[in-house]
Amino acid sequence: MAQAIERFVPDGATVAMGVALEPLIPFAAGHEMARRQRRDLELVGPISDSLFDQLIGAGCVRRVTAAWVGNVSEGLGHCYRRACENAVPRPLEVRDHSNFSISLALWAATWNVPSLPTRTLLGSDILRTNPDLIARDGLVHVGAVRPDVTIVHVQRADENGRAHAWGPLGVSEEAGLAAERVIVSCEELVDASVTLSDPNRILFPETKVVAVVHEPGGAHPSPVQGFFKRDHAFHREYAAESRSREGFEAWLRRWVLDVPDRATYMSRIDTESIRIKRHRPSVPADFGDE
Amino acid sequence: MAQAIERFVPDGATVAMGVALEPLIPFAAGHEMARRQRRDLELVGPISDSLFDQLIGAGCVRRVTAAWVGNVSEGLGHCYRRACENAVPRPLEVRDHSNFSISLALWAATWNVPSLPTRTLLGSDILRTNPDLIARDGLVHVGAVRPDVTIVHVQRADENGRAHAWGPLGVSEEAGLAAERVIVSCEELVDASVTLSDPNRILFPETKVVAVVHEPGGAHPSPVQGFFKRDHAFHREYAAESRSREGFEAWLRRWVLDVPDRATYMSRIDTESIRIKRHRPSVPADFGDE
Amino acid sequence: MTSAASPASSYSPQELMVAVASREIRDGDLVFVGMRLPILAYAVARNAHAPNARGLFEVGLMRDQPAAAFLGTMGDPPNVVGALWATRMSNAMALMAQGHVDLGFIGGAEVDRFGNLNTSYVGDPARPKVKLPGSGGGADIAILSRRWVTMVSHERRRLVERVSFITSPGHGDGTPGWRRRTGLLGGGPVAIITTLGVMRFPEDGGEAYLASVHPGHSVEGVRNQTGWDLKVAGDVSETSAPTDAELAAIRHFDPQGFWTRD
Amino acid sequence: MTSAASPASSYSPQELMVAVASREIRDGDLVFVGMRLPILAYAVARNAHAPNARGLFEVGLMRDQPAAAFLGTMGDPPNVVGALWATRMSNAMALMAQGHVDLGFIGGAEVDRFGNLNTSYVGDPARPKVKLPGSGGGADIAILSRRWVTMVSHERRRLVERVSFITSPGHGDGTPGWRRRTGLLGGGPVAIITTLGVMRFPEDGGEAYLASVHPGHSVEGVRNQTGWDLKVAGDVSETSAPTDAELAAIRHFDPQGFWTRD
Repeated sequence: MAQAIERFVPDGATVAMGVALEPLIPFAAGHEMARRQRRDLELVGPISDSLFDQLIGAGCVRRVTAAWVGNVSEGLGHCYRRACENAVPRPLEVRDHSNFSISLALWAATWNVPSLPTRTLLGSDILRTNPDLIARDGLVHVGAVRPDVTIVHVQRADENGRAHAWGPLGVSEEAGLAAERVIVSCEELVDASVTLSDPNRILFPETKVVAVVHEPGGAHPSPVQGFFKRDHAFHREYAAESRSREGFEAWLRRWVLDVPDRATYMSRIDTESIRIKRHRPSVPADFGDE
Repeated sequence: MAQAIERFVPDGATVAMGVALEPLIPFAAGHEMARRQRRDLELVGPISDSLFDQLIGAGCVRRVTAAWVGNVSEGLGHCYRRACENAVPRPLEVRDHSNFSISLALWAATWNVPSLPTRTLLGSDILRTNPDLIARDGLVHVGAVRPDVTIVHVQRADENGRAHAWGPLGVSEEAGLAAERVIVSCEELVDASVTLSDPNRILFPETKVVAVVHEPGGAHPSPVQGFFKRDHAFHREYAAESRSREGFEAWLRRWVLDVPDRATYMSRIDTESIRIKRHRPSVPADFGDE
Repeated sequence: MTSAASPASSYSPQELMVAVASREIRDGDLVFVGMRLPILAYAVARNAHAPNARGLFEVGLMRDQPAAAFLGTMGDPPNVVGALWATRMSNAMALMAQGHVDLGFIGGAEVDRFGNLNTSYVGDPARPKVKLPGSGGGADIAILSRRWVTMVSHERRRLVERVSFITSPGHGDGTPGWRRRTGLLGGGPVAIITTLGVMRFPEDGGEAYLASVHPGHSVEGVRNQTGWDLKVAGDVSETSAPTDAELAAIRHFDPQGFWTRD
Repeated sequence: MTSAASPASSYSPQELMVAVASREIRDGDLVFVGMRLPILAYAVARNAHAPNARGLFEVGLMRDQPAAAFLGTMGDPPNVVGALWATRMSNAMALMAQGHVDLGFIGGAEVDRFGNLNTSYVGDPARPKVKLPGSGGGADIAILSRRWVTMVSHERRRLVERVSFITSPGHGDGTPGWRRRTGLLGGGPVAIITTLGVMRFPEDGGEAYLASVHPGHSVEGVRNQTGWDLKVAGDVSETSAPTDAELAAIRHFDPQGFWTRD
């Protein structure tokens, strides 16, 4: 992960994360950005649960292009508030979207058109604060958002970059296709015979994927279907500690800055309480051809 | 199938078929329309292999909105030619598209917007002959196409309308979402425990599906991954016999009008030569939650 | 917290709100289910008067049966097991843009007399006094669903004369037909369910009025906690308390009271 | 049909066309593979000089290795086994719209001196003399791929001065920069491979010229079969015949000569 972030997420990059919404959020990748003190990032995503809040608090972020930034089970994002209200630790530019409009912004980039029209956001003041949203002829034209890199965490992938994700996908597909490059972290690094046995489940063309990182638990505390439940207590604890700037800084040191890597982080988590133990395998599809 | 076509495909309906392109073409449904002498249909689809040609020859069609009409392995569609060149058996209106633009026309209807912009078709005379395609500001605006009904053939479905299809999907998803209603025919009618074991493979929301027909071989002579190879000889034979109007009429009687149902049709096909015998099950995904 | 005669039917304000919200769901409705209380309201309705309702979740899910286990978010694994469709968010939004979503739920930090919601900025957006999380899918639901309901804690600072920022439009400036003129597809808000009572709107939009007051509260008490001169229905009633069946369902789906106990 | 000295290296015009087309594929190219001969050309190149090429199919597939069995269409089951991605057509088109497709192949019924293709109408579209099948993905490839090649049987009625209907635009009216001015993203046609020879285009578009003549044919013979006064390159050469390796590959992927024998 360290190499992937070092190489493909430079200062100033536009980075899409949390594109499956509440599940599969690439926290491990985000924490690596904080450890490497990335600066002036633009974060793109619909709902990032607490990941965007953490990176904003860590001072990595110049702009957020998102529909919602906070803590899904707990409410407000305290670092987000401090940045917007008091420029702490630094000023933050916000490009407000709705969930639908951020998806359309990514589809516009995917299809390489300047904008896509929609009927949502008519009558909303979001049109007043986001210059990428233009109302004309009874429609809202959503300007394309093209991430330099989209980072996803998935259940399994092979070393060639073929990623299998399942469960709700949010805007994962358009975020990957719209991006210049994609970084994949996965619970299981599998043989190509596994991914190619089901090409319909492959999220993106391998031509977009520049790095595959085997990072078990890389989405904690967000859920991973078949692997981990959501760690509600961890989110609650983060919400409480991040209420004050000092509390957040202590939290960041304990869980990110003073942690060398994800394996060490996971060793400090009570994984038994969140690990999924009841398996529900899907019924196979027959790709026979002869 | 008879009931589904009788009830949901009235004269004058706009019907999308062949939306997975070469595979999974719902020939059984199309043949039922010919037997019931449906009239003034508008057919919508990218590439229909010989299905659209057959329905045009049978006199069911008023308009074709498509990117390509012919016989993929054999070339020209002879009924299509006779209809366009000599109004035989009746005049035919053509709305030319490219594959990309017909997909965008369906996405426009899916998202309920009047049109979607694209960079394709600039410089093509298709813009001259199709009023649904407007060039403006260096972009082509593709007008929405909303089928009254989209008909798909899939590998398996349950009686509640949850359809699993695999292999290349063409424009299946947008064609189903854009349509007022969807008719599904399937090789296997399975228990809901099979379809719900893999909700990511369900093509459309069940709220769109009005009929599920268990119709083994319903896509012959097109291929069905895991079930049937493409019957190239059958396509070649159709191309040869449909070269003349009389030849086509004889073919239509033999394979459609004088055939009571699909089971009888399949009993006249050498299914052993096209049945897929080597199975390639996909590796299951674990949807475990606890 | 309210306390009624029998301990069996004592309940929290949130439990009452969930019960009231569940009654807004009609059988057969396709419901765009938001987070927190609405997830419980859907579960309650599905197990009671709306056995044919379906739920649509912006994360990219459609369900019939409520999830078997507690949900901290709509993307939690139990919400995927038994799902009728696991797809992309844009496909769920597409169904709503086509008018297929009968009812939506939206959480509101600030609500005004015309049912407009602010979940973005308190004060000047350029330098806000409070930065709220934002729209999420709220604006989409407010604009595209056929009708919607919001649930909010009843405080003067939350129920305001006019919101300073309209994240999710209700009836706009309150003039009849504002939504139609503005090009909004859906019908807008039909109810504001609070910790003290239920407010509703005239058929053609306009201004909220007090339709019922929760047990243990008074019309005057509600008006005092409202940031504008709240109109009161001639036939204002007492909100019917949660039935034992409703409470049992709520407590089955939120055993620890994560959402329904303070 | 051409007949060379040794029977081992005797080949059909289609086999020569496939071999020539395969040489247009550079290693590492993402190739938008059309039907029929291009499928064979991709297979030949992938097994020879372009082991890192990938194929993209509009039906919704990406592959590296060619399919193990004969393909009547790109959607045949053997083309799905081993696919790197099975998806929607619009996603394959999206990659091309982003400029990620290095080379495309398009079949042409009529081709003109500027490389414009007509696969729609011969004569007045309102009452055509011949109705051709249409664009399929042809127009998309012609407009969006970085460069493309067409393959056509060399007859006067097919190689015409100007097509009456431009389905898939080449270099338009032949003026330099026509594609850029018209807003076309890709670079346009680089070669017309026929049964008699290979025509190419200047860097900045314009008019096709004869670059090589197939063994057994003459420059004059080619010009006589061309519907316009065909320019000839100063260094016009003889097309190199298919190597035994190329022929072996072609016959491996088309054992019955379905595409490559008349």
